[in-house]
Amino acid sequence: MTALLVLMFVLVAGTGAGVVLAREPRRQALAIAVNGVALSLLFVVLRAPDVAYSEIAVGAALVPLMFLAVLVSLKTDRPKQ
Amino acid sequence: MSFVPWATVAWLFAVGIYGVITSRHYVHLIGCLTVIQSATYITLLSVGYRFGSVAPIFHSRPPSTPAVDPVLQALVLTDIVVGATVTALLLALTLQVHKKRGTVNPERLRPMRQ
Amino acid sequence: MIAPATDVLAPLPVAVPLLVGALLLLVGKVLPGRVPDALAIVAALAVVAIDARLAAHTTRGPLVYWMGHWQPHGEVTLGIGLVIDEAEAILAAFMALLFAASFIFAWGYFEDIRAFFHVLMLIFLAAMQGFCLTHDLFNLFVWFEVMSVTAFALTAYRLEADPLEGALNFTVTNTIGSFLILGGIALAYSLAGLLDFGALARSLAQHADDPVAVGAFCMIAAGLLIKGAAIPFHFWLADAHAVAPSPVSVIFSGAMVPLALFGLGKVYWDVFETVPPVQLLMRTLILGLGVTTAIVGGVACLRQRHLKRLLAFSTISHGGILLIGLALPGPVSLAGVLAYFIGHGLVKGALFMVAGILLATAGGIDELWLRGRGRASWPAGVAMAVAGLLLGGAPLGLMDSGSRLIGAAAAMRGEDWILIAVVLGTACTGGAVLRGAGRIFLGLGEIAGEEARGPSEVESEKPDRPLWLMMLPVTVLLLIAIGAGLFHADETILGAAARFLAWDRIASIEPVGPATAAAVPASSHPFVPWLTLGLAIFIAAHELGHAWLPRSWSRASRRVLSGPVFTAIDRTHDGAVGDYVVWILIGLALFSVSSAAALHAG
Amino acid sequence: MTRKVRLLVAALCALVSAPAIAVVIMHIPAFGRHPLPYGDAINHLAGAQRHVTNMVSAVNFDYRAFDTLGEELMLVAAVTGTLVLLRGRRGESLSDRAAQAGNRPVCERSEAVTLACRFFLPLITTFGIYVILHAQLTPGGGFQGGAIVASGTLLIYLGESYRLWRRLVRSRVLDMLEAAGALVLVLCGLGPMARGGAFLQNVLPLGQTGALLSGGLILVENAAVALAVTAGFILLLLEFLEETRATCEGKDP
Repeated sequence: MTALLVLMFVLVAGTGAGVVLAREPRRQALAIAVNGVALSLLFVVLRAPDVAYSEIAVGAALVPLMFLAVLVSLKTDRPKQ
Repeated sequence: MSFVPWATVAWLFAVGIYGVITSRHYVHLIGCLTVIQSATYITLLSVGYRFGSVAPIFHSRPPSTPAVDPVLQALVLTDIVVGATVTALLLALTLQVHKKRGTVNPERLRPMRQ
Repeated sequence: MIAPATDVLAPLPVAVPLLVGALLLLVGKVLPGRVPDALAIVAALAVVAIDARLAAHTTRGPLVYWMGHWQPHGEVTLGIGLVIDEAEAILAAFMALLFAASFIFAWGYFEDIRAFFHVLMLIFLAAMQGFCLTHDLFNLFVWFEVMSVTAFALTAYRLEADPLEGALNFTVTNTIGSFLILGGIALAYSLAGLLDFGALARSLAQHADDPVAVGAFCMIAAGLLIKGAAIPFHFWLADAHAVAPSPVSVIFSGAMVPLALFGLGKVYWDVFETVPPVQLLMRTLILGLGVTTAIVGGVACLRQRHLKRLLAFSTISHGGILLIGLALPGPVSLAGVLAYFIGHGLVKGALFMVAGILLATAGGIDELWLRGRGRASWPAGVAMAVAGLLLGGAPLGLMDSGSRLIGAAAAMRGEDWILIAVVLGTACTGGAVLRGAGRIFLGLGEIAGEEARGPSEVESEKPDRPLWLMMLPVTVLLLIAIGAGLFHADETILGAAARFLAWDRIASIEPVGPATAAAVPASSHPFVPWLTLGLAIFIAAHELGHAWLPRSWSRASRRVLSGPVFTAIDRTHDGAVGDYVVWILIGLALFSVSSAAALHAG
Repeated sequence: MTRKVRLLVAALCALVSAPAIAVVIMHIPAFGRHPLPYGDAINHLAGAQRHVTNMVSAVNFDYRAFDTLGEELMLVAAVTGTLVLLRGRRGESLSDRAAQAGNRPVCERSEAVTLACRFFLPLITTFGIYVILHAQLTPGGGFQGGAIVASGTLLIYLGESYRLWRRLVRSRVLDMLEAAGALVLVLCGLGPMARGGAFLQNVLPLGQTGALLSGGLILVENAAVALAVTAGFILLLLEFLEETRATCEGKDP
């Protein structure tokens, strides 16, 4: 168990908790992106470059973007009832 | 030290569940679900890891080099698709329910109790 | 290289609906009118035919088919295998038949947005076939997840507030379930490093008392029980099944939930049976959950006024009975599970279609509001009464065969007390449906009982289909449910079950010869079906007859039924997703305590 | 239940389960030293059997291609479901036209942003296509590359305008591309059967190890996945962004 691996696991645990504790949804979208980057770094260390690629493209870019888009439309949307 | 990956997984599961049961905003709740999901990625990849091995890609090295498990990496790729699609579906549901009910607080979104 | 003729059929139950689904997605927009409906029906019927042929060709042992022609490399399997047993092929054929019936019922109903409904339903069908026939742990998860995703989308199809909320509860709870399954797969892989059922079973047999193997089973079982709606994982079901479009609810209740429970049996028999603590867990915890689910589901069913929600609780109760059958060992019990699976699916499918007919013709789904308004569509009333009698334990047809076989299996182990749960669950759900039929189609039951406090909603479906068209699949399903007994269904199913269990999965991945089928056991309690039916009719009459009962009796019964135990059942089903997740945690705690006890005992 | 009760019950459950979880964690084979017979077999055999150097792609698109078939159809189902949810309200007729942003002020993009986006767009797209094409050789593949290309198209929106993005990215075309990807994948399964092989059997010439055209059917399946993923993710983004604008039903063109 190398120090680098331990460090990455702790980093992921921390950023994951950050996603939960960021109660303000906009800040949470950012936290999700940060968590995505941390996860892909961990995956690189775990010798899984394929997975790291898709985590960086999906977890750190696409998913936070979808979150932001939904938050914007929740704000602009005026419910009829 | 060998327990660190499993402790991380247990921690992410626990903290994600904590977020889900206390959430007051559905978008936040969905974010917490992605945290639990990331725990499953870590479990799978940790099981497939092996000390002193290379990634299972033999483009620039001989195929006899000891490598980590490629099967679990393929499984995690599938898992990531699952996660992204379910997240998209949940976000779309949230958006629509907000149009109908005017709130995204999970406590106030109870089917057939309005 | 060239496979025998029937082998070629093995991947088709999955491939055919996917092919038609992808084609419809591509050209659905330009297809005229009813072509997507017709194509979907043809695809479903083709799958029925393929599965039936596969069933006919596997009476001498299972058929092994390697995807991509990846034969095992020594001890290690490289690809994904389908191992098709007669029992599984019969179930797969039944599910495809239910889809065909549902497509006929929905003829012309979903024309708004291209052929999206048909695309989703066909992918749903393919996923169920894959789940039923696969022989690989991760592949099982993939099809499970495809099933889930299509089901989430189909639940919210009406885009009203209640369906959207129901779909959200459904998605959140079931997504947690799939995380649990994935965690269990990872644990199993950490021990064995394999995914094929047979290879895994052989490897786990060498880790007989390993806590990791038990943990893997617990996580997979909990995930499947969330989808299979066993107490305390069941809360999402009543919310989702009640609000989904009725052709979709037919599939949810008739096939999806029982299939998830059957999946638990499959994982147990194919992979974990050699682990002694897991055997103990099946005999204790799973049996206990089944008994509780059967009774609580039945009681809660009686307390509903929203007809689809009532049927949803009845599905929970019948799922409990299936779980009891899965927990008991031996071919008789498995045969009971198979017969009950099919019989319940046929009857429940017909009942959800009746609910759909009421939504379309009477324009409502609330039982109290509907009182007497169903008279115009009286054929649906006849169907509902027949289905209620079958559900309530009438000694006729497949459902009765199933509960008799499960009862016989319990009696053979000297655990006759289990019958109490089966009788109570059956009588309560049958009574509730009969009460609904009496109130809606005969106008009985002016004074409502406790059900008046149940949640409800205003809902209707498009009244654009002729009654005969909607009655056609209802009639066919009920006729099959009753008539299958005339064609030696009991013997066929018992033979299939015996062969399913006779195959020694540890010794070889190759199929074995035909097993000697056990004889249909004589029932040790022949009066039980009549007792159950009598109880169901009594419950229905009591519920409808409040006006004629002596005042003191009526008051006393009301005091009991509004007592703390019963209202607690109502109050826990409060629709809050956070509570549902906490209940999942309670279920997981139950699992960990019982598995610790099982490990200690072993 | 109130939040407090929930947390209390959850904590109790965690407490009760903790010993069992601890026992399981103690018994898991040591991290980094698991027996991995399946993975090792693939690592040893795939290079010779399939002439590829990326084992993950070999697993995804050949050994366990049946999983990938299910996974892609799941993606199609989820995208279809999202379309039903979001388009169902707006109506299909509007789906090919950019929705109006109501009376929100359109923020002018600065020269620098436009320039940066124009610079990065071709770069990211090329990179995504590179990742897709080298699935059988180096890390990456249809899924990763598809996701990269899909997020890359957003730069048109950032740098130019939402309208231009919508004009370039046609949802009707995307629908077709997504369905075509799924269809090709199913045909990859059925095609070999027509030649007497098994479902999803690799019957194409395998090519030379290390070449761009190697791996046989892996190439076709990878391309189909790339198509379905790119189209599917762009559709998702497009529908969500469309929701951020108030639709004005046919007021001004």
